[in-house]
Amino acid sequence: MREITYTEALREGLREEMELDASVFLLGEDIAGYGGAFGVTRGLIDKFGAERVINTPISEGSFVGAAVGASLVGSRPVVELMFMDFIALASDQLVNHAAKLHYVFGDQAKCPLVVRAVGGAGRCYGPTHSQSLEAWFVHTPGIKVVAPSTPADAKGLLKTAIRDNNPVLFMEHKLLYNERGPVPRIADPIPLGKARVVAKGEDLTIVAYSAMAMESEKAVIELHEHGLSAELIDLRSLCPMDIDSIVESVKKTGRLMVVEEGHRTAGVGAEVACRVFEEAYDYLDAPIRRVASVDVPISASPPLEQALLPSCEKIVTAALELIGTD
Amino acid sequence: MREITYTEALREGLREEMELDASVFLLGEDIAGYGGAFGVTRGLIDKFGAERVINTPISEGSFVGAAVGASLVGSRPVVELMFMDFIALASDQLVNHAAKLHYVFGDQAKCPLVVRAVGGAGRCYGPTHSQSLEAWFVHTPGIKVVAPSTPADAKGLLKTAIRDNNPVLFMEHKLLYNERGPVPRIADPIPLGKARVVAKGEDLTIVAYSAMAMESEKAVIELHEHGLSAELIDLRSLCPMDIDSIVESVKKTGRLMVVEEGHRTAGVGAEVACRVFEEAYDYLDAPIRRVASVDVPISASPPLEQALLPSCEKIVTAALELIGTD
Amino acid sequence: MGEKNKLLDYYRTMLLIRFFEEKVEDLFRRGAIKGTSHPATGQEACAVGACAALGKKDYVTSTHRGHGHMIARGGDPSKIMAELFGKESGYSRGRGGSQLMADFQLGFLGSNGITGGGLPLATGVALSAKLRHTRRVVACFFGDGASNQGTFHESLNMASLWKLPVIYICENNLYAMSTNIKNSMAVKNVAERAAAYAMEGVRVDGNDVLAVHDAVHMARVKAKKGDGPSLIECATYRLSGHSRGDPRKYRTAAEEKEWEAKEPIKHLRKLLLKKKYMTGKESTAIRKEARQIIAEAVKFSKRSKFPDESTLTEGLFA
Amino acid sequence: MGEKNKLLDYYRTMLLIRFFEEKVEDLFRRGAIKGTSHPATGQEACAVGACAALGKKDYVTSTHRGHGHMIARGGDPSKIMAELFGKESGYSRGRGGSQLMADFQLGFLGSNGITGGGLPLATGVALSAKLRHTRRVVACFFGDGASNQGTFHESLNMASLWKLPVIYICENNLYAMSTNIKNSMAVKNVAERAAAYAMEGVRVDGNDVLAVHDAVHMARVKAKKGDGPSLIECATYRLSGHSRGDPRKYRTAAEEKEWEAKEPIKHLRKLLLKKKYMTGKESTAIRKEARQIIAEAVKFSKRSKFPDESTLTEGLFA
Ligand SMILES: Cc1ncc(C[n+]2csc(CCOP(=O)(O)OP(=O)(O)O)c2C)c(N)n1
Ligand SMILES: Cc1ncc(C[n+]2csc(CCOP(=O)(O)OP(=O)(O)O)c2C)c(N)n1
Ligand SMILES: [Mg+2]
Ligand SMILES: [Mg+2]
Repeated sequence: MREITYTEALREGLREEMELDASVFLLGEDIAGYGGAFGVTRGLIDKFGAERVINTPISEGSFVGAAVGASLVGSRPVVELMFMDFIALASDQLVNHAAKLHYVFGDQAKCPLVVRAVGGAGRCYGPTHSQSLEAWFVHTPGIKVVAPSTPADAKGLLKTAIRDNNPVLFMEHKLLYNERGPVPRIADPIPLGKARVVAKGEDLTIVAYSAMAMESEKAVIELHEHGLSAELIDLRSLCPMDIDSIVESVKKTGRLMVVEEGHRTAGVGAEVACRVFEEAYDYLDAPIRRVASVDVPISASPPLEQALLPSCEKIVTAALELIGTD
Repeated sequence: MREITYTEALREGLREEMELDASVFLLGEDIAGYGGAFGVTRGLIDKFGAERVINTPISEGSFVGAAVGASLVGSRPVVELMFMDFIALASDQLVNHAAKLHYVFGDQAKCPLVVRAVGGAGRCYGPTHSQSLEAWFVHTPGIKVVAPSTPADAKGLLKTAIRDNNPVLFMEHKLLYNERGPVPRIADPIPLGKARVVAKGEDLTIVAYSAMAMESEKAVIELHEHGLSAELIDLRSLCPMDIDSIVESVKKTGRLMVVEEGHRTAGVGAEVACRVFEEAYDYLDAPIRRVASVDVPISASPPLEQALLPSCEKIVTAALELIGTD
Repeated sequence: MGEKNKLLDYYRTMLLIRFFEEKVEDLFRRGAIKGTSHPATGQEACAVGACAALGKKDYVTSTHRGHGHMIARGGDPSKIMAELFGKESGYSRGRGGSQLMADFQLGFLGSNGITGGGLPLATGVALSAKLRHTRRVVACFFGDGASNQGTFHESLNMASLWKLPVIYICENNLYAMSTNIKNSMAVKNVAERAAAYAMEGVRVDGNDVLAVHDAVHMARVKAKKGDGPSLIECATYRLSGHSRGDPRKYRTAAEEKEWEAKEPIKHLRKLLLKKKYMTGKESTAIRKEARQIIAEAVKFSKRSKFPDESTLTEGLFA
Repeated sequence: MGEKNKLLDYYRTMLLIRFFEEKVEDLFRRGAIKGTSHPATGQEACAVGACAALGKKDYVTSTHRGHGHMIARGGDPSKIMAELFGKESGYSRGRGGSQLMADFQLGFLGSNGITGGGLPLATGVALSAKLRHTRRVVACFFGDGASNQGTFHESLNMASLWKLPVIYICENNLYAMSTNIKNSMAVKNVAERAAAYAMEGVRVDGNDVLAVHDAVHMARVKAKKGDGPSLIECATYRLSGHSRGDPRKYRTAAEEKEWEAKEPIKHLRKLLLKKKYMTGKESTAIRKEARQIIAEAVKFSKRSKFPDESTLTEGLFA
């Protein structure tokens, strides 16, 4: 199969959905001529024109709010947040509006809205351009959260997110944009809430998503060299979350490790761990292990940034320790 | 000891700190003549004048931001957010600024800022006036989170929060304002990060905070009638969190239940559970149980609101089930 | 519809709003309903005048003080009342309460509990209306207090930049809760802010239903022509407290009196009598009819069932 | 200090900023530093003119494009450069990078990675300065793009309402990243927005260091008198890309040429020569000196150590 980058896959997903459905339009800072800070929307203005690829002023609160409004009356806006850190400026619109309107107003009100947010660290962009803030939204009932780790998933999940009749936070990772992978030319949408088993294994279950799924994949290979067989599950979507697949795996392996790039305390890993603890308590042979970012702001300096982030090495070390606790 | 309400205790705390330290001032909507939507600051304008009890326009983002700025140069602002739900409008200021500036700029920069936010449901105020959003900030490194459940704690912890040299999210609960309790006239500040053992017990540890500590206290009494002795720990502050006290208790009781009013998924309870699981795995005789709000927006209608919220009854039922799983 | 019938219609609707809100206050006092609510008493001319100038397919976004807007747009008083009672038969099945109701069939896209929250929503609705070439217009209600939110600035700028078909209608009732506009706005009038968005800003007597109607009508014509948004400031006053239990100590009796003299229903009533569009007897009949509708709404609400607990988790996602 | 020395001083500082930014671009190209950075090339007159008008005890808040402001305020180029290198000897010990540095001893309260984030901070600093009766003034830098954020509206309204001693200094360089102000602002100039806050708004040639100085000086006098805030728009242009790797395709060569002809350092240089404050030879010496400082900054940075991993968790709380 042809290989394309995560960026190209996203762009294809956007293009195809825009071709299929005239109600889809794009909104965000510098997404038109410039193609977005990371180039995802590059060229789409030429194909779809300024009516459907709309540059906004720097007004995160209101252009996300406007997207919510547009979604209520028949449009399907896809908003780009140049950095996920800026979602703090739009959280009222997502939490107090988008996430609640359908539940409260009933079937008359739907918010088919996608917010693409560029998350993650690893490029030395510093404290306010590197965060992974998905946990806030996993904690918010009424908004779906998706975080693809491969080009194929990026395309397939984005298509699904756009077709979904609910607000979806679609988290992209800046370190993944240049990753290449096989992507079918005619890609089916990938259902939300179905995890992907990246590697089969017996000794340990590793659950990850976004860039940390890629990092964990490397770790699985290294663990093999240590004679350990780890099962790797890429969550793909955090809400809905495919707890069943995780539980099933843990019933087999007896051990769970959750890897996430967000800060450790009260992160997504805590939820995954808790759910497994609640549903597979009797099958666990060891404590659940969380590998996550250290609870301090994300430094720009390379050694500090690396010290803070989870990595293949840290995952391997944690896995060996976890097995050791047997 | 004299008994006063939670509201009066907060007001006393504010008054005393304003008397002690001229750099303390109050900022918020309708806090001056009106005394705030819940009357906490009533009368303080008469004592301290309009220079120190400042009514703001409805501009949550910027008056919280202004408080952060003021805190950097020698003031100690105490901001009131009329409803905690509105913190979504100010989260950039807290997360991307207040929480990070000291870590990044070092000792030259301190943010001695308190944000008093009125959280919680139970008064049929509906989806956007009832939320408990503390989990977001527990997940954010660099901001402390405090949530008193009694008048004495309200006063003592508020005094400490005001004296603290860091940003503190101080969560008050609208159902607690009229609760009475003994409060020493001369109250010592209560250190952050020290939980309070509300009841001693052997069979089960219950961890709670804010209004749910009160609810759990009722449950402990009911459980007694069922012949069960529960140990109740009121966290008081969520960051720093007194994990040691919880672990110590769990080592004795072998069972843990966490009660919180925030939504269940990726809430504070998940973190508490995870920490205990990490640190007291071998002592647990049963799965950890979370009692929390159901993951849907908080309805205004009384029966739906009650169905969503944790309650004494639900805590008792969960406790009995938990013991049953033994 | 001739002028007579139009004016009589406004009068009926304004009375309906007035009696609705008075009944709600009464029900709160008697503990029959819970939560809170923000009465539009005294501001009826804004809601009725504005909605009368709109077309059937236009959209409306509203605020925390939304019962009046909803009634003016043709909303069913019984379903609004039932929502206040927290009943299954309410507009939001009891889920939203006073601050969160919608009727999309009427183009009424919802009241809103977040001050200033409706501004970007309305802007986005207008953007969608424009992109879909619908020629529909959006009327966005908000208060003087809301005009201090950042969303006001961001939204009006975008709407003007993109020439969106939206009419920003500010009901300036002098107060945001207890805060007088003198203490919340650096300028005297909200309309003065329009120039910062290269937008027309007009200030009208918000207690004069015709003045409001005419201003909104002109703004709508402009919007439909593709000439972009307008800002209309309606000078008005709420005769009641901000929400239930507000002692209104921040206002003087003199000020309240002054505004009571200017209140919109009296004003319209005089006009109707003067123009001989209505006799005293007819007036009494209209009032009686309005009261009956409200009484019926209360009966309907009381009779209705609370939502069943089992519905709690229904419909989180579409 | 006489006019001559003042002007020479401005010239020195402007060159220092220019060379600093050019060196940074060069270091990025060669992969010597990571992350990103926003050069102030071409905007030196804004930073230098404004800071020259401030007092020692005044405060400054800055933006993502902050190196120039910091140097103009007396910041140490070596510590700024070391921060870009991510070194322990940098202003933020490598934690902040290009967008987050501060020097409180100089009253420089920090650059800021959030567009518009500095506006409420500055407003609060001014509030504190006023409450503490310090007679200090706050200069708040921000861009044309930032003026579209809600915080602009909220902050200017509060500052005007409370008569705070703050000077809002907008560097209007025509673009926010790739977006021309024509496509982001409904009005032509940022200064036009001041009227919405009953505030004076002036527009000056931001490439004329004296014009900027004078405007800020007057605003400062006003602020110190207790007469409240001002908005100063400095018309300028960044000669470089928005940040590293920006191909600048959104600008025409003609436009860039036009602005290059107007760039501030050339302008000042001509003035100095014309006034005979400087000979050609002296000019060369000054340039050389500036380059040396920058070279020293690079050496210092290269020599400095990276922060030790063990410091990662230090100082989260004060
Ligand atoms: C974001 C936000 N801040 C504060 C409130 C609390 N609140 C509700 S209504 C109100 C006053 C609004 O004033 P205005 O916009 O003038 O409308 P009015 O009440 O006068 O109709 C306030 C402060 C809120 N609901 N949302
Ligand atoms: C809240 C936020 N939105 C977007 C960005 C990304 N960004 C950084 S600088 C910039 C342009 C800012 O334009 P302007 O305010 O005119 O300043 P200039 O870069 O021209 O100096 C953008 C969009 C950001 N850092 N913060
Ligand atoms: Mg008002
Ligand atoms: Mg600019």
